[in-house]
Amino acid sequence: MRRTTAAIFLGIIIALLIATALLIHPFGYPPSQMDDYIIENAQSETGTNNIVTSVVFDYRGFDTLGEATILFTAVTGVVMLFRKKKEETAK
Amino acid sequence: MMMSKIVRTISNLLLPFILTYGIYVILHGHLTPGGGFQGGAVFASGIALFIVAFGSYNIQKNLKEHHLSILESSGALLFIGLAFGGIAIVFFYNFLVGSPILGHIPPSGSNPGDIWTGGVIPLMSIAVGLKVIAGLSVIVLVMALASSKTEIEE
Amino acid sequence: MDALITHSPILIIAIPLLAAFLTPLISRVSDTVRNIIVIAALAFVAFLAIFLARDIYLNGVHVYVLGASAFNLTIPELYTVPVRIILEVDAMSIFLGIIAATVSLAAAIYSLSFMKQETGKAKFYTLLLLMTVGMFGLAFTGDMFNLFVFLEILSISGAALAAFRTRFADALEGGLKYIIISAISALMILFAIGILYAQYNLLNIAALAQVMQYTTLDKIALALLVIGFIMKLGAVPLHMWVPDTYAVAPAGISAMLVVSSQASMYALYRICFSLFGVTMNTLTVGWIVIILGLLTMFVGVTMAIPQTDIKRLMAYHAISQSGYMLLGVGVGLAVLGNPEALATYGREAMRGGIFHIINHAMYKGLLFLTAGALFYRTGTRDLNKMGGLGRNMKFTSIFFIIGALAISGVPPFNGFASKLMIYESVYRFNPILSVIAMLVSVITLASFTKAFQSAFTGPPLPQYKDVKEAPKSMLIGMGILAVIIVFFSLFPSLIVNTIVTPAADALINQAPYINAVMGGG
Amino acid sequence: MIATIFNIPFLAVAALVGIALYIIISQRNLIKLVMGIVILEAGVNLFLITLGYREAGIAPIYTNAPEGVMVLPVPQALTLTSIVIGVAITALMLSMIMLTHRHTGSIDAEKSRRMKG
Repeated sequence: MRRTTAAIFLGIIIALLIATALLIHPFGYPPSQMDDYIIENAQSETGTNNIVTSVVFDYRGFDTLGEATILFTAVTGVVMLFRKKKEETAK
Repeated sequence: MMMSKIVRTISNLLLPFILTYGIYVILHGHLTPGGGFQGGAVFASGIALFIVAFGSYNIQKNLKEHHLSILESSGALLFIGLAFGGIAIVFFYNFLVGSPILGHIPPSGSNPGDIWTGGVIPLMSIAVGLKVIAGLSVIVLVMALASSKTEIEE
Repeated sequence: MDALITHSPILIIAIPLLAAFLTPLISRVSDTVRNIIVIAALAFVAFLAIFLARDIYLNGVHVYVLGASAFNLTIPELYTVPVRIILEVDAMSIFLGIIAATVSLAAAIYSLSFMKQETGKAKFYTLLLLMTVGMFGLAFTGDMFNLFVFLEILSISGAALAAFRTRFADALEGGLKYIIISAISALMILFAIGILYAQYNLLNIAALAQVMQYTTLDKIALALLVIGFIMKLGAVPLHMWVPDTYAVAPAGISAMLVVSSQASMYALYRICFSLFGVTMNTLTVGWIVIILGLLTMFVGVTMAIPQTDIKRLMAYHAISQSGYMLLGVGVGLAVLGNPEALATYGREAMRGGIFHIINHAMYKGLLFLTAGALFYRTGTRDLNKMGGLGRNMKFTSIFFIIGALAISGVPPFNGFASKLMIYESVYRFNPILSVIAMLVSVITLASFTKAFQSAFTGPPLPQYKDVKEAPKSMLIGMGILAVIIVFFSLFPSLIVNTIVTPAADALINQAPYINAVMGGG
Repeated sequence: MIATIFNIPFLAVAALVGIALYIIISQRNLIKLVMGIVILEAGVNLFLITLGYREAGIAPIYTNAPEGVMVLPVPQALTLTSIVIGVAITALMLSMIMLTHRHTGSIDAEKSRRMKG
């Protein structure tokens, strides 16, 4: 029962994926209204030659903060999982 | 657990180059491909190589987990601090563009590149770089220690 | 003061984040200072959230453009689409924000005593703050990719916290299940975001909503988003992880995981109403949500009956209650394209569903906290091993009664108020749905009566003769939620009018959400 | 048909994601499950990065840039973010699996499972 449901689910998802691949814009010719603005104005607005960096740290800086937070969370989580059993009672 | 002498010698030889390259990628993130995350990952891979070659128990004496955690928190604080720096206008405002510090604006179009540009972006790169170096090293170190501990117990 | 209001959307996210980064450093110095900072940060944020809410009800949607030269410069000069990340806080966002602020504050205060015996408290509070950040970020962001990032923060910190008591193998299993489900659902959501980006080259929700065409690709994206968020909120076909995770997490965290599920539900509503809105076939999507809601409601409650582990029982009821929210809002969604039906009962159903979100967060949070108090004093979660605890744990049993009556929809409690709104309006949409919902409510009452009897009434068991009342900070944590429930029960119409109706209208009316970013209107 | 041929990168994405989902559904070994998730991540990242490609585009960096149209920068930034998120999740999942293995001595999803549904 579970296997059949899983197989049907998998089939649907794969059909959706192939439909996506066929319907999406032709490879190499994406629409680019937002990105064109960034390519044109990144140098004057952020003073950065590397536009990817200007997107990462300026235009979408908040994502990067979130991403740094995720790394921080994961590190805290990993250290927490492997903590010594009597870490703080000794204090 | 320590790897053979060949591995240790080679990693000793390679390490300075890997670390230097990591720092270069972090510092030139606003001019050439790279940035805080990429450079930090390169640097941390050097540390991971070191941990693998010399064994986590031996590394542990020199590279303490809580020191790295402090470094990581400082990197994160520096990053969010720089973001807060622009709050007089808007959070994350690039307040150093046009100022005397890192404030040059490059000529538009293709140019040879000027290190003194980008405003807070190079600083943020450094902050994120610190964070990623410390974070990835902690993950590798802690997981290596934990797995070697199970080996000893068994 | 104006500056504080202007910047409050970002401050509400950034202050707990700053506190989270500081916590590991301060813990090296002093545990007391750390506890004070954690509580102070959460209290300040709760205060700011209420402050911001008041301003939103008076002046409408708040936008905050990160990194632009002015906070309201949503579209760069001489350009047509937003480029930067925009925080967009409307009545629905702040509604979730208020829930998150209250529950996380109560959970943090509660955990002061609850986690006293545990090691690694510095990590615990860091992760708790990060989880709060995730909820606020998810609620306030107006950007698809940013939504994904905050969803990940929420799920990673939630999974780590669920697995916090690593000495139990169950805890690890719960955490692992949660993170695997979250990872898969988040990647589906990311794929859908990619599809939307590929077509419109936009990531802002409002900008996407304005140009939404509802092509086949959009339908695929919608399907992936709905599957992803349904997975994440624990509705029925994909609910298996919920009891395992909720039951093993520390009590305060179980309460927060409920809100975290609701945050995913918020995201689902945001996608359905604000992003797609009337462009999509709302009747079909609405019926899908309704059917999922009914299944969730029914399967959750039937699975809850045989449970003897008190927290698993509550977790199944949490699944079942999510069904009500899906049902209420689903009916609203189904009639979204039909103004007449929307005015007569659709809006009422949505208000019921949304009111139920806040009610559920409060009473389910309270119930999980009381279950934690029982566990704290008796060391067991098995209902068959408890008995006669009401004698010694008076406050805890009172809090449990309040929560249980509220969840079962007994008048005059707030659970009744929201359920009544759902019954009445859903009855006019389709009577059968309403009858099933009432039936589920009756079973819920029966189930909680049984739980109360086995835990609190009866002769005190010899091994629990000297059981004491829960410690003070736990009582305060539970008390905050209990007082809110009682207040909601006394003045349901006040709550509905002040915070629920604006939230429902914010979902129904897509235009203000779009105009706040795109201008015009 | 021509459009289909040029969309081969997107079909590759579909293949990767399909394989990954198959692994996730069919495998009981927890490590293999994580591998499935990592492949899924790789598929989604590949999808994001292919979205930004422009025919004969150059890297979006002005330092000594040659003449030519630049590829889109935003998908590259999104992919970077998503890669780091993937690393974080993978690290946490593997840690949990290591600890589960310590407790139960097994990395089989069915055997190390204590609670039912």
